[in-house]
Amino acid sequence: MLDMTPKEIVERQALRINPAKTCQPIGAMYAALGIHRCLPHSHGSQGCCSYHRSHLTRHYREPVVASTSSFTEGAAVFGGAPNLRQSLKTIFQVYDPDVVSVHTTCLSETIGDDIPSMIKKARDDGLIPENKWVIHANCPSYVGSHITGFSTMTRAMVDYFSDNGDKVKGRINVVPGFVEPPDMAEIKRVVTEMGVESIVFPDTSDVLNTAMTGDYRMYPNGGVTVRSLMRTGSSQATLALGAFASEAAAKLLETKCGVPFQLLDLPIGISATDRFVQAIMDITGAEPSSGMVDDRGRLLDIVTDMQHYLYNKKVALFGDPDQMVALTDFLASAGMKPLYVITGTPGKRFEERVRGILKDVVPGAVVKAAADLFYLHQLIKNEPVDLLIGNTYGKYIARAENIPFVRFGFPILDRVGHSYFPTLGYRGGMYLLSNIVNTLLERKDQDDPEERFELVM
Amino acid sequence: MLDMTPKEIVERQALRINPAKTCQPIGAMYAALGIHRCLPHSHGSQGCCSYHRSHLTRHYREPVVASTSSFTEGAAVFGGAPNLRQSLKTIFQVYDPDVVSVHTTCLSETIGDDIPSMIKKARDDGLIPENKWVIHANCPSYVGSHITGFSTMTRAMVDYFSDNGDKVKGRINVVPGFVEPPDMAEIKRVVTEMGVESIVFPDTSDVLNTAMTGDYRMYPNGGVTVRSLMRTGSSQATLALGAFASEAAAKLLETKCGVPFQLLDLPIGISATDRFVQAIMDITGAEPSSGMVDDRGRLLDIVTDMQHYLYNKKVALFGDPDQMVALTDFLASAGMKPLYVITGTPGKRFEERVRGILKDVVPGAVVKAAADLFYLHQLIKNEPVDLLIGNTYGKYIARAENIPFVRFGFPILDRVGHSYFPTLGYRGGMYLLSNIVNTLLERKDQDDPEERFELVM
Amino acid sequence: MSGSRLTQNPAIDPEQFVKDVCDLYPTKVAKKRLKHFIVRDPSQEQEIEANVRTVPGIITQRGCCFAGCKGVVIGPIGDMVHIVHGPIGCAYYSWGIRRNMFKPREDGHNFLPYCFSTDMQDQDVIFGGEKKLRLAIEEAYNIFKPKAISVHATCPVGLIGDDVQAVAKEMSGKLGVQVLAFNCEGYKGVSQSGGHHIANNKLFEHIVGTDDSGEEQGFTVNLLGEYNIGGDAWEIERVFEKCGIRVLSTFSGNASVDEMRRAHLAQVNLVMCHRSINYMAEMMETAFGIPWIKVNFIGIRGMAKSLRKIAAFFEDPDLTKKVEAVIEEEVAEAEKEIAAFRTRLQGRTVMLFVGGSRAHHYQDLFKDLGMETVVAGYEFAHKDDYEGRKVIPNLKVDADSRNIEELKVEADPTRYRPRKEPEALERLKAECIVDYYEGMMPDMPEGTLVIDDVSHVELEKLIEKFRPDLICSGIKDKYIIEKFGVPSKQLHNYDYSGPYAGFKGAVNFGKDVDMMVNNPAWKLLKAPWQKSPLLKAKLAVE
Amino acid sequence: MSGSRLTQNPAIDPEQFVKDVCDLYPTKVAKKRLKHFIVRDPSQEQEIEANVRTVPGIITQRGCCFAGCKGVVIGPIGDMVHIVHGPIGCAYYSWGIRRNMFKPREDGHNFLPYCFSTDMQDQDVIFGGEKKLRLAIEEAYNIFKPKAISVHATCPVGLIGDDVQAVAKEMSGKLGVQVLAFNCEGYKGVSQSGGHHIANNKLFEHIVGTDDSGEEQGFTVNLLGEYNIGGDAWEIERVFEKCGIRVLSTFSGNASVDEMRRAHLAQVNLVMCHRSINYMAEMMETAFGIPWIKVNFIGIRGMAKSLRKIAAFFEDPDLTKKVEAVIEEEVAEAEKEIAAFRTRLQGRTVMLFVGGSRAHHYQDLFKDLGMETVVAGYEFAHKDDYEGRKVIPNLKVDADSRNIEELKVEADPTRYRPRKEPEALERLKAECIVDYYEGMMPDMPEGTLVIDDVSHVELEKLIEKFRPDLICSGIKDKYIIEKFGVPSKQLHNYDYSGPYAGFKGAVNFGKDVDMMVNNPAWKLLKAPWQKSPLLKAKLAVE
Repeated sequence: MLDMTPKEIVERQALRINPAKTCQPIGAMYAALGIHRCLPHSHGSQGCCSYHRSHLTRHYREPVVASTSSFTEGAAVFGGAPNLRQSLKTIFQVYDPDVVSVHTTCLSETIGDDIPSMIKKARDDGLIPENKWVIHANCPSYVGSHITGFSTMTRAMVDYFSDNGDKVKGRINVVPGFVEPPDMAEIKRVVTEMGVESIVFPDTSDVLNTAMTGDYRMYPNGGVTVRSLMRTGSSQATLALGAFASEAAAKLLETKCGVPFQLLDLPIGISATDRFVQAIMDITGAEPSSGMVDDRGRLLDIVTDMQHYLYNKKVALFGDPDQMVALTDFLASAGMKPLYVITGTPGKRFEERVRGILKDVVPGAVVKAAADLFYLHQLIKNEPVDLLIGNTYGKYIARAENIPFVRFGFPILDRVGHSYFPTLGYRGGMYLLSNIVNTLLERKDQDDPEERFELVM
Repeated sequence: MLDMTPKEIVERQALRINPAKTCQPIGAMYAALGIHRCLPHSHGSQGCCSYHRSHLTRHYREPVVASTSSFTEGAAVFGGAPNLRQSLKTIFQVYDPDVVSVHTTCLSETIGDDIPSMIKKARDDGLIPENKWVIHANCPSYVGSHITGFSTMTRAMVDYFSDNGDKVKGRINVVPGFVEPPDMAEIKRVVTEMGVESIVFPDTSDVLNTAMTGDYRMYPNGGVTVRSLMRTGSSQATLALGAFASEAAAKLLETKCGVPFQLLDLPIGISATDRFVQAIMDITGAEPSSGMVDDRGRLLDIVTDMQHYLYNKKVALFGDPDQMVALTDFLASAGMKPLYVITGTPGKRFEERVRGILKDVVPGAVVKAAADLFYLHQLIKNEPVDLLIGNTYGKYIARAENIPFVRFGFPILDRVGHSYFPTLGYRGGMYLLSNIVNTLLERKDQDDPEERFELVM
Repeated sequence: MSGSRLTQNPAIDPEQFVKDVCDLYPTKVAKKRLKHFIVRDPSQEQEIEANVRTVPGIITQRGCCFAGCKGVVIGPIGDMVHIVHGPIGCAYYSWGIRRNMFKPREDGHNFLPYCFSTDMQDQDVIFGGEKKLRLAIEEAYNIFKPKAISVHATCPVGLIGDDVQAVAKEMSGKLGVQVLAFNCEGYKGVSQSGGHHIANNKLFEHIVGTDDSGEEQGFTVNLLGEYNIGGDAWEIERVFEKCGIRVLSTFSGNASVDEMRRAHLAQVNLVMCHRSINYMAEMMETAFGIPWIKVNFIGIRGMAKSLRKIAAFFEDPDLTKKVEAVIEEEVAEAEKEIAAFRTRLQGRTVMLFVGGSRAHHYQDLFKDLGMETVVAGYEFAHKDDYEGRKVIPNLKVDADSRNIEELKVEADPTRYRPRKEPEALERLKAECIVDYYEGMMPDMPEGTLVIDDVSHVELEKLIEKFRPDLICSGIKDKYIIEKFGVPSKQLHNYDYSGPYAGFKGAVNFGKDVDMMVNNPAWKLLKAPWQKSPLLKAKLAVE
Repeated sequence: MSGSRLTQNPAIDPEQFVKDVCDLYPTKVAKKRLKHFIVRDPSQEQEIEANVRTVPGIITQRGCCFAGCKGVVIGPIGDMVHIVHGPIGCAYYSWGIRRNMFKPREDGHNFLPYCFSTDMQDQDVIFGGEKKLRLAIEEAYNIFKPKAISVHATCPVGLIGDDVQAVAKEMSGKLGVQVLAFNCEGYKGVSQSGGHHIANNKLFEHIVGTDDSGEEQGFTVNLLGEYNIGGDAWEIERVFEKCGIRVLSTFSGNASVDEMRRAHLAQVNLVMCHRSINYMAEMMETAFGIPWIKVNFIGIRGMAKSLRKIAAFFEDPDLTKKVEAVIEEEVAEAEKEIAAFRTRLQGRTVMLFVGGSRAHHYQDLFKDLGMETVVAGYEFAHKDDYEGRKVIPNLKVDADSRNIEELKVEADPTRYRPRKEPEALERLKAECIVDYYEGMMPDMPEGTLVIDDVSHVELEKLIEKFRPDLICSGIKDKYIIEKFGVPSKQLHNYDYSGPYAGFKGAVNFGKDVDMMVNNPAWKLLKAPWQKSPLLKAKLAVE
């Protein structure tokens, strides 16, 4: 497996091999699916929309519906305005969404299509029915990554919907970032359990993890409503979870509506969740429920119970930057040694943050943004690790180097669970950590010689 | 591994090899831990108590505190009354429990110690403080299994505490059986979510899955209170989950207090949980919440999404009888083929029930009560299976025969998760099924030749 | 068969259904879409609209030109480095998802699990990406020393004017390795189809016929348009080997570029996916004198029929005998193994919306299983895939098609070698064995529906109206269909199963379809209380 | 070391602590328990109460006679079938949990992962279980053909009067295989200790000295009381091999019954776990003339010291030289490897409540790590394990001890062979090298606490009062201790790690202790808001 990969690392300036990121529009599409009754619309060639829908579908094993401007060579030359107009006409008549979220692609960005003007003209020309919205996000695929697209579309929600208004004490906004539907649900559950009113946006829970009932619904129950989005402008504060995916929206909300925000890490693991809970306490004066405190202690209990299997284990992790920051912190706090922390998304901020966490724990750690899995594989060939954590694409490396592998992040194309079990919060930490521990134990059982095969572990 | 096991099966009449059950008292101890502020007391040799505590501790990775009558040869000859009296004196002064639950052992049963009389005398002699209780269960280890002990101690809760009284409409009792703490919590959650008041007993949640906080509490927050146990006699109805573990208590409650009961399967999987929900609906008129219905559909969604990996897979399963009945039904409904279904607990009822489920699906299935793992291993040697499901002791067989292995049941000594994630109910089904699917996928990844190594599964 | 299930139900008028569905669209769109529907009437010469633009805003199955070129035809060549020139997405999404399997040859070269991209950044878009592309090719060469490199242009590349052909030529010279550049920008054409053509052209011009070494004896064939999804090609080769037929090269499942270079030495080309590869078959016939046979290795009878066609082509009594023996043995075994599935599947209905050939191929297999195809359509086919190659001369070339170059091919001065005497060839043509494809429509009985480029809303309505027992489609539709409680079989990636081709593949497919259609889980769609009104139990205390 | 940490804190008076703790008990119980506490004062001859009944109702660490016999001494013999005669529990709970490791010998016999029981039912209790036992032995023999079978009686067996000895003898004769029966009913004695003795007796009577075949040359030893937990015996053997010392048999870690039969051929017995095996050492000396050396292979310096004792015994210059060379090399390496752990562990306190020997053995290792043992005690030791063998003559035999048979041993008429000249032996004894054990207490400095058979409530109070950095105990205490936020190392099963014996074991232990004591997770016990009062954030809108 991956037999062509040499051990020797040579610097590459141009060739990306086995990326640890993808392009902006899929992030925008995912974010938009977190709006209730929203149809994402890809303004570009058909392939983009098809690829993004397919990829999201493989990850969620759920319907992912989106439309496309179906650019042909003519549109590429003369601009996509007619395509967008025709699209809106078709969409509102046939699919009747409340919101159409237009995201551009590298094609329409390179052409320079001016989406706001097009939307305005469509509105003026009556192509957009009453009480229907068309919003947009610019997603030049040649900048940032899928996380950038997610961030931009989330920001667009503020831009198009948030209304400035008298602040409602005790109500907070949470921008959860590019996380799974059950993570968004878990955040809502936790905040509600603290007795705090919240608006979580985007919110793909009950959109991309729906029930099998024999009744198909193009627009499922979930998603943040337009009404809620409007009310984000009158919340007391915003918690932006993750600098890369969530800060832009929160910042705009502050600028636009004067809602102050705190930038927090994704609540992965004990400390980051503590900070999340503390922030809510600070803002609202609410207290965590006893159940939450119990869950916190249960998570810590797993760490101490299983420390023998975690301690000093060298880990290679790759994934999206906000996840990697919080996960690195969590693993280090559990005694593991994150030796390589890689993201495909560019960002010096990522490297600084992760290096800060590992400074004293793993001084020799390799932390790299805008990196790829080929590089990670070469690092591992040079100094092996005990565990690999990352999305499904890591499975090639895991097989090539015979490393136990925990699937975490986006996308997971070959296992189930991520649609249903959160990895955020204390409870999510229990799920994630159990998965890590059990993976290590499974491996130990495989490796142990017969006379050392353990009944109790 | 297990190289001494021959393929050829010869009938054994006397020798038990690699049992799939253990003895009564541990079940009684586990049940008693499900009473708030109860100290289980083992009336027998020190070794019993030590073994039971150790075993439960290994499974839960939690403090399991119990006392013992510390029989010596003298007690064995002259009876254990003085030991029990001294015990009660010591216990109430030093450990101050609300309830002491005395369970006998093979030793005190063989001697013929009359516990009720001893308790009565202790009460008369003022050894039992005001507002404190001593209850008992007879646990001859040479009858039944740990499930029998659990059942008997649960029955004792009714015997000692349930007060007959005017029935409170809409309140139900649920006897959950020998299941995990998170299962008991999940049952409470589901019933509460239906808006129905319930008394679940015993209830080891928040007793055997407590938080790590730096503060040790000998009696944790969880457990059914004595007050609640008293009120079981005035509930509208009792749901007994599992014939082996729960029927005895429910039956006595009907006899003693006139509370009618329904005997149900453990709610493992879709259909059994449907019947559980339906029973609550029938009794109380309450409706399942939309969240529950969604969870049901999500569970079914996993089945249909992953049917390719489940369908026609041959499974060997072993464990406690109530679990095996419901699990067999669940797996068959998901298209799997339970080929061998084994329990160590004796009971014709078990065999009849499971054979009934498999009649049309796997006509050649081997279903056996009072069987052991040596026999199961031999069956597998004669016709292999694709998956083994059972407690930790199955790992020897799994390794010997190179079969993927899902840990389920009691005890699990070498993995984490069972203390935190239910396998009962729709949500529990999602956890259990994800575990099964992922285990099969992991194996497929290992077995696939390189050119067939799948990215998407 | 007299009329399909659709027409046997008096409550359902397919014509009315088509009208009702199209009425959901804006008027102008409705008019266009109507032409993509045919209610089959075999007594008529029916014409369908195909290979035209999808109306913007319609939720379509279709992808882009890049997907057809890199994703379908070129990507499966396993011992080449395929560099996508553009932002990261196009490389990323076409990485490892298609299940075109590959076993490395003796040299061990295997780039299939890899993804190569220039990961174009804004600076590259602003100042041009040629420099980065040059460097990327060089880096790829230095690290991997591959036998050949391909470069695939994505949407922005065309717009900013990067000359990928010039870069390829330059780097080829500099590094001494063949570099093929494909101008397969996503916006070209109306679907993946344009990309197939572009890929065919380049392979024909620069790969096929570039290695004349070795003598090729015996019954040699190329497998064209066989992508080895789930190992299909290997099952086909297993049967071929038994018959004594030797595959020289496959386009492009399990393909080695070395073998493709020698494809012109084969006796005949076998065309599986007519849509994606017919260009190559035509060009090779013109240039090298290799006739082609349309085959369908899907289905027990389909496989047998195709084998007989091949035998008929070679006109060798020994081969014919061997082929017949193999058919007898394999068919008997396969029939035995599918018997149980057939019993459980008999009479079930299926709809097929997939690709440019499979919606036709799989009808044979469903017939083997006793199932009835009631609706079928392609995602990116042309009129000839529906109506047969006879319509090709009359196809109108629109703006979108015109963008895809049509190579002018002539007989190769040194390599052209007729494989058959002219009269033999004419006879084979007359017998519809050679150079013939009749399209899908003749196989669709009265009252069935043919739908080109089916849309999301049409799919919804089809399910609601006709509730088939199975729908074959792709990943984007799969879970939509299944949420209706109708099983959906992916015919692009085989739901991670396969092989489905050949005799054993047919059995495998039968097993999988039986699993999906007869899975007990479908009975659990509704909870008991959803099926019957709330019953107050005897226990309830009133 | 002048006084322990306990006494250095002026706020803590250990004597007062002992009094306060005992005051928690009913008066009579308190009086008893007081005798099990010693606040160390090395200037005095201090006496501790041990090996007496645990007061009923006290939550104790102790187990039963069966556990000591089958669980500890006999169970680890890997090539025998050990049948538990009784209800299922006793066999079940002693199945595979102790981590006594075993590698099968050439014959491949390995019954360690198996669990054998007569699974006694009520009929057997009522009508007697001998018949079932007979049948079980026969079934075991027929299926497995083992070299020897053991039978272990559990509580009810004694009561109902099954004569397991007679059955064993009968079946032995019938089947032609040795069957050993152990009357180790759980209620015998006051702890596991009685079971050790019963096991020693039977092994001595029926196994040791039953095979005289072969000549044993060189520096041969038996390892007594080494159970190969986590592979300890293998690490010891590794070092022995380097030194040229050969282990003839081990009692009973990684033990083969064949090797135990030839144990009487060794030159000297090395006693690890004094408590569980000193009977055997004594009896073998009387019967065969083999002296014994108390060793402690736990700890770098302990290991070195024990090796030197062995060398001193053999009085062979070459061996001594080799031993010294090995010590130099291994100590240097081990010291280097534990240096970092030592830096992080220096000055940390530890409490040990475990077994009958380990609470002493591990103090050496903790000294190597710079850690201070402030409290220690055994679970089932006798007075001599605390105070040294010098107290044995004065031990009073109570009712519980009297139940355990004391074998009358004499010199074996044919096999007795003194290993040393009388004067040499006397010298070795005088040098405390041979036949000597000084007990734990001399190693416990002033102000430390010694506690016998510590109870649950005492453990709680110890933690609350002294908050040690680590407590070594068993599985039942582990999570109680850890819920206090204090790491707890299991010294019965090594927390599924090991080996801990020998030089490499010491390093391994250092690593594990460092992990537990310095694990960053312990810093997370309290949430931030639990550490400091609620702060209203700057964001809060008042």
